[in-house]
Amino acid sequence: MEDAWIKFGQTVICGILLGGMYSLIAIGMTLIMGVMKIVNLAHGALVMVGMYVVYICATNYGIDPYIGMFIAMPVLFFLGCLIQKYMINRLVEVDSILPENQVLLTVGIMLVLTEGIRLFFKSDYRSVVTSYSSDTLYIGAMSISVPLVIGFIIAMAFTFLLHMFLTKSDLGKSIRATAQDRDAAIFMGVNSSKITMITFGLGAALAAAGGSLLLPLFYLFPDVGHLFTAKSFIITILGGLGSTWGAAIGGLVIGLSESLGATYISMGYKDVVGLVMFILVLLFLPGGIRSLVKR
Amino acid sequence: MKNYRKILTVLLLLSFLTLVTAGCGGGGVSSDAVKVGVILPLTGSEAMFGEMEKNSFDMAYEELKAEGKTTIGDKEIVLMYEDDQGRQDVARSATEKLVNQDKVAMLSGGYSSACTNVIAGSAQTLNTPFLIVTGSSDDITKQGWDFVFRGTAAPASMYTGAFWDMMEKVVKPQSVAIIFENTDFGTSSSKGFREECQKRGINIVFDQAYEHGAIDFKPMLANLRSTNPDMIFATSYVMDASMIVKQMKELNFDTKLFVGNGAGYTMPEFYQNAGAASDFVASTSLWVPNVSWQGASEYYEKYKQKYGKEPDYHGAQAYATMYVIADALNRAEDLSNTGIQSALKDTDIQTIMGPIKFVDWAGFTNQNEPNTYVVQWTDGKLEVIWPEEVKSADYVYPVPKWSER
Amino acid sequence: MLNKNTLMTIVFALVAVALPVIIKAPYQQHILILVIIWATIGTAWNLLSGYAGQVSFGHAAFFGVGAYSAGLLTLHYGLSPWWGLALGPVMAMLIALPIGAIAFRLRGPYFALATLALGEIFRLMFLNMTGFTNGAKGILIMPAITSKIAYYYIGLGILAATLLVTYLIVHSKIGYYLVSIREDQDAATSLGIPTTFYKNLALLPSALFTGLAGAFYMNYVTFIDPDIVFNLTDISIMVILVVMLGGVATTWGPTIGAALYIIMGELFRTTLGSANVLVFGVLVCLIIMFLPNGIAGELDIIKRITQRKKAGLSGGV
Amino acid sequence: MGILEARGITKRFGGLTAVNELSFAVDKGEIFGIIGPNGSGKTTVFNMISRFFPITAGEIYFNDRRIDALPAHEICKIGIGRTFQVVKPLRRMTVQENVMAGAFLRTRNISKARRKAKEIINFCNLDDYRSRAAMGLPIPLRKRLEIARALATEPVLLLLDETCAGLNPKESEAAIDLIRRIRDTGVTIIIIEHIMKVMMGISDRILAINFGKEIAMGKPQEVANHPEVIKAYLGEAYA
Repeated sequence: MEDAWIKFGQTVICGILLGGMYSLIAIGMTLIMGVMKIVNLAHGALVMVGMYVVYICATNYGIDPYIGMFIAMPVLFFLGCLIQKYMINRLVEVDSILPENQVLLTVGIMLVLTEGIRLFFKSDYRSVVTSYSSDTLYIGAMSISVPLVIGFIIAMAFTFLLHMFLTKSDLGKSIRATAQDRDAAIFMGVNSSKITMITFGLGAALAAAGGSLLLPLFYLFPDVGHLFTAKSFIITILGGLGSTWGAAIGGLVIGLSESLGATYISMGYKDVVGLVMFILVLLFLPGGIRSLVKR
Repeated sequence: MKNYRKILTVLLLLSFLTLVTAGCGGGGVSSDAVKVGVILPLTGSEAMFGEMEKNSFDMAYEELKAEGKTTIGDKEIVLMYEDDQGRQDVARSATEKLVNQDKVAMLSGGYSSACTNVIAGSAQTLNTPFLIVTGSSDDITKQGWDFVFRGTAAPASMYTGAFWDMMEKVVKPQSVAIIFENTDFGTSSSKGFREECQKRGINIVFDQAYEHGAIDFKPMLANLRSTNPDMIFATSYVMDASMIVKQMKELNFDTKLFVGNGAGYTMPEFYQNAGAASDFVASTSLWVPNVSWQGASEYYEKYKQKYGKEPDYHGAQAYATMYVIADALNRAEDLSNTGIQSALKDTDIQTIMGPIKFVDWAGFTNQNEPNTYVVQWTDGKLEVIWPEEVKSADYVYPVPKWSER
Repeated sequence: MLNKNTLMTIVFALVAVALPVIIKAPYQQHILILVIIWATIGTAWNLLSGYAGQVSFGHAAFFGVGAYSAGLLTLHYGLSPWWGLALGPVMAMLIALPIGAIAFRLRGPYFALATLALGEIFRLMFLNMTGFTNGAKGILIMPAITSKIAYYYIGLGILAATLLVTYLIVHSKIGYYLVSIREDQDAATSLGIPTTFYKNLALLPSALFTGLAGAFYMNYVTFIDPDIVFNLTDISIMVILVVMLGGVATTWGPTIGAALYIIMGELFRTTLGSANVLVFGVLVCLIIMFLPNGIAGELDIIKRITQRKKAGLSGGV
Repeated sequence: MGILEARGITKRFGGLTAVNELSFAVDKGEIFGIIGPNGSGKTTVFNMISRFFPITAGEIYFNDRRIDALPAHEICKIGIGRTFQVVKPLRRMTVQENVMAGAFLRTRNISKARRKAKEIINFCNLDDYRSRAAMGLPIPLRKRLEIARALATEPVLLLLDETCAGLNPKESEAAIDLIRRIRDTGVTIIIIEHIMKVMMGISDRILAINFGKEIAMGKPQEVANHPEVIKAYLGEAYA
């Protein structure tokens, strides 16, 4: 009996902490999807590029990953702006039968980023080992990884800051207005191409932050992004498009359900649990968690 | 905008036409070469292994060249690499191209089981000898394909040969837990282990697959811990392997012995990433740098020096395979497909992977009987602990608890 | 009544039939067979996504189920995998029903995401149901036919059937209804079009022919595992690229796209070394930015601009 | 007996009541106008009749048959056609194909549908634009196309949503002429219009609503002079 509780506790703690990290990556996506209404399959690749920036900082210049994060974020912000301005934004002028062609463009971008990185770094697995990488806290018989806790706290802090930015600052308000009704926002004098550019940059920077927080305890290779793209989608839809807190909670829910699924069903079916939840939410709760709160 | 489009359309159409016509031409083949096609994943997620195997092929080739073994009569052996991108339809295309267009004398390579399966099947139907480097799915050499040879790679279920000997004499577990990644290698090798356990009446208390690339194995490990096994048998690729042992350490999860099944648990990256958590982790293995076969440690040192990276058994497989190829081609009575086939069949050579002979046994065709080892990490060094006659260090069993280290 | 279109079709057909006689090298024939397989999947996808506008990111599910139908018959019952050509399409249609029931409740990007998730669910199921599917070990068969020409003509027959059925559907009332649904679902409803019914009418043949291509693929390539035939990037997304490259909502677009995609991919792979996928990615970006409706689609527009003639049917019908 | 009868129909979106217990009956062959200020629930009434969303309460009868539980596409089949306030052309199809898409409701034969489309295009004076893609048409023509497409489904009752909005007086005139000619073929018409002047000219009867409730009903002159209507349109000061 005792054992069963420890097992349960361990599962829940792991799920929540990991969910926090997922949230941060997903918030970047929810921002992009919410404002631009585009499905960004390159999101994971942006996470990956961010991780490589931190990796270079750590191995070549000995910069701690948590500090490297503040280098990776502006770099990715810039990269995101460029992608939005010179590639995705172009599609507005293009007359395509299927609006989903933008999804394909993000696939192309993903290929270019992934293979570009592979050209420089090969497919080798790389990791940043820090002195605190395997530090562990114990609550009874349950263990908690220290970098995971730090990551969780930073992720939540970012979520809070972003929320404040979106609700309090003028720029943030313009972003939210664009997300709600693009035409109306343009009508009211919002420079929509500038807003979308900043949004994409911001989304990319947050993706980089999420990746950086994982680096001390995870590893990295050019295809690592795939792991995050699918998760971010699920979380974004679960939380409700464009909702910061929705994504935060959605991340926790996915983290938890994966953990519980791994413990009580099978680790092989872990991802199925997430996907099934995704479809259920799409069908029965189209507004995501946000729509539950705002009834 | 419109102009761009028009130009691009015309360009694409033109390039398409040239491609078609160029494709129909067929390449000019110089006749004074013995071509050996080598199909490896040079791009995609498996490229790191493909790269290592390519380097090792090249290294062995240079050595052989210095000894004059790459010239047969007045013909030079030429290695022709093809990239399979880790995708089996591409592997099929590569095979077709090498055999039908480049007219290679024989094929080698094959990293993932999926690609190796396809290359082997095509090689057999095209009557071209194929010497496998890594692909380890049992099925490949169980089809009765007489043009397919597997020397340096063991069938996945046979990696555990030496380990079962050690199990019987030392470990004698009452209960075991099996975890494995749900890939071909993971599934086949754990299936072999499971059946062997059942045959010997060992209780399997936990048996689960996982999707590779997970960040958090703790839920599974916590679950596993509650079944309290004497021993854990794990099949994982390198990064999953280090994540698993690191998280076991974080969980303070003690077990008498943790045995990895080759692959990830013997690679340099495993130690680099897992650090101290790698201590006392044992693994089955086909090869280690300090194994007693002649040339093994020289290969290791030379590779490290030349490419600035440590090779693992994949590299050794490629290196040894090149020697087998050169040996067979030199002995072949004629360089036709059947000539090379029978030369390969008569192979009896010492390599850095041990002796290689292609024999038919236990349902396998042209399959070398692998030499397997049990190795154990101590302070970042991989020591051979079994079989006893080739050991480089004594085994540690049961391993110390995390709290006592 | 021999108009330009029928003439073109006859020329195409004659060339296709004569190709293996002209191109004798088995490697080139192999490439042609791959082109045929991709052209079939592309044409099938085009019906649902190009004409009816329901962009599926989960066609790998139909492809994989078709391939596994053939493989499992051999694995469990020792039947010839050629029976898969009969079973595969049926199974693909069977799974299309629940997939349609779920995904057609959603529109636009949500539909795309739902199909993506459903495709992934199938991959994970086939990966984990090891007892039934052999899991990641995959299924390996011994081919009964070794002649490339036989495969070529069987494949060509499948492609011709796919093209014909698609053509007939598109040029009937159903075709007008499908394009109407793509252009504006509300307007379509207001015209009395039962949209879900017609979407299913596009999905079922689409699944059928994708499943057929899958079963044929199993017979030809002789080895499958879940990560290959249910692959999101290598199957589901690639088919979209093939069609977008060749021409969305055009009869010949998917075939042109498949030919370009396979031949370019092969050429890049053999000449560009490790940068081949990178170059391919750059090309994808360029095509979508400058040729968003594919070669065949843009040719149509270009023709209209240059000739200033009233072109007949627009946007696909 | 009216061709269409609404009994106490109500629509709520969350907490907002868009249409509140509205009842009216439309007679066969008349042009029935619905007026009201912006956001008064006019288009919602159309969406309720054409079943674009389920109604919250009430009943709708068409030729004495209850229709408020039919699926949306059935509504057209039983003879109720509609247009949209924000036009929804099938953008990449030509004018002819647009109309054919409507005509297919009554036939499966392509040449029959084409013939039918030609007739209607001619009736709507769109001949010059027959093979133009709908996406390239100017707004007045798109509005006319919308009507043509609905006519192709051979409706008994036609719901026209703001057909004259955004048109200049001359274009308006042409549209009104078209509506009259449609009525003359025996089609009953319900028309929503924001512009009073247009409605006064063509409607046989007018229903005025505000906040989803009836405020006046009757002959155009009666409604126009009704104090509630003046108040709703011009504000309190003029009441």
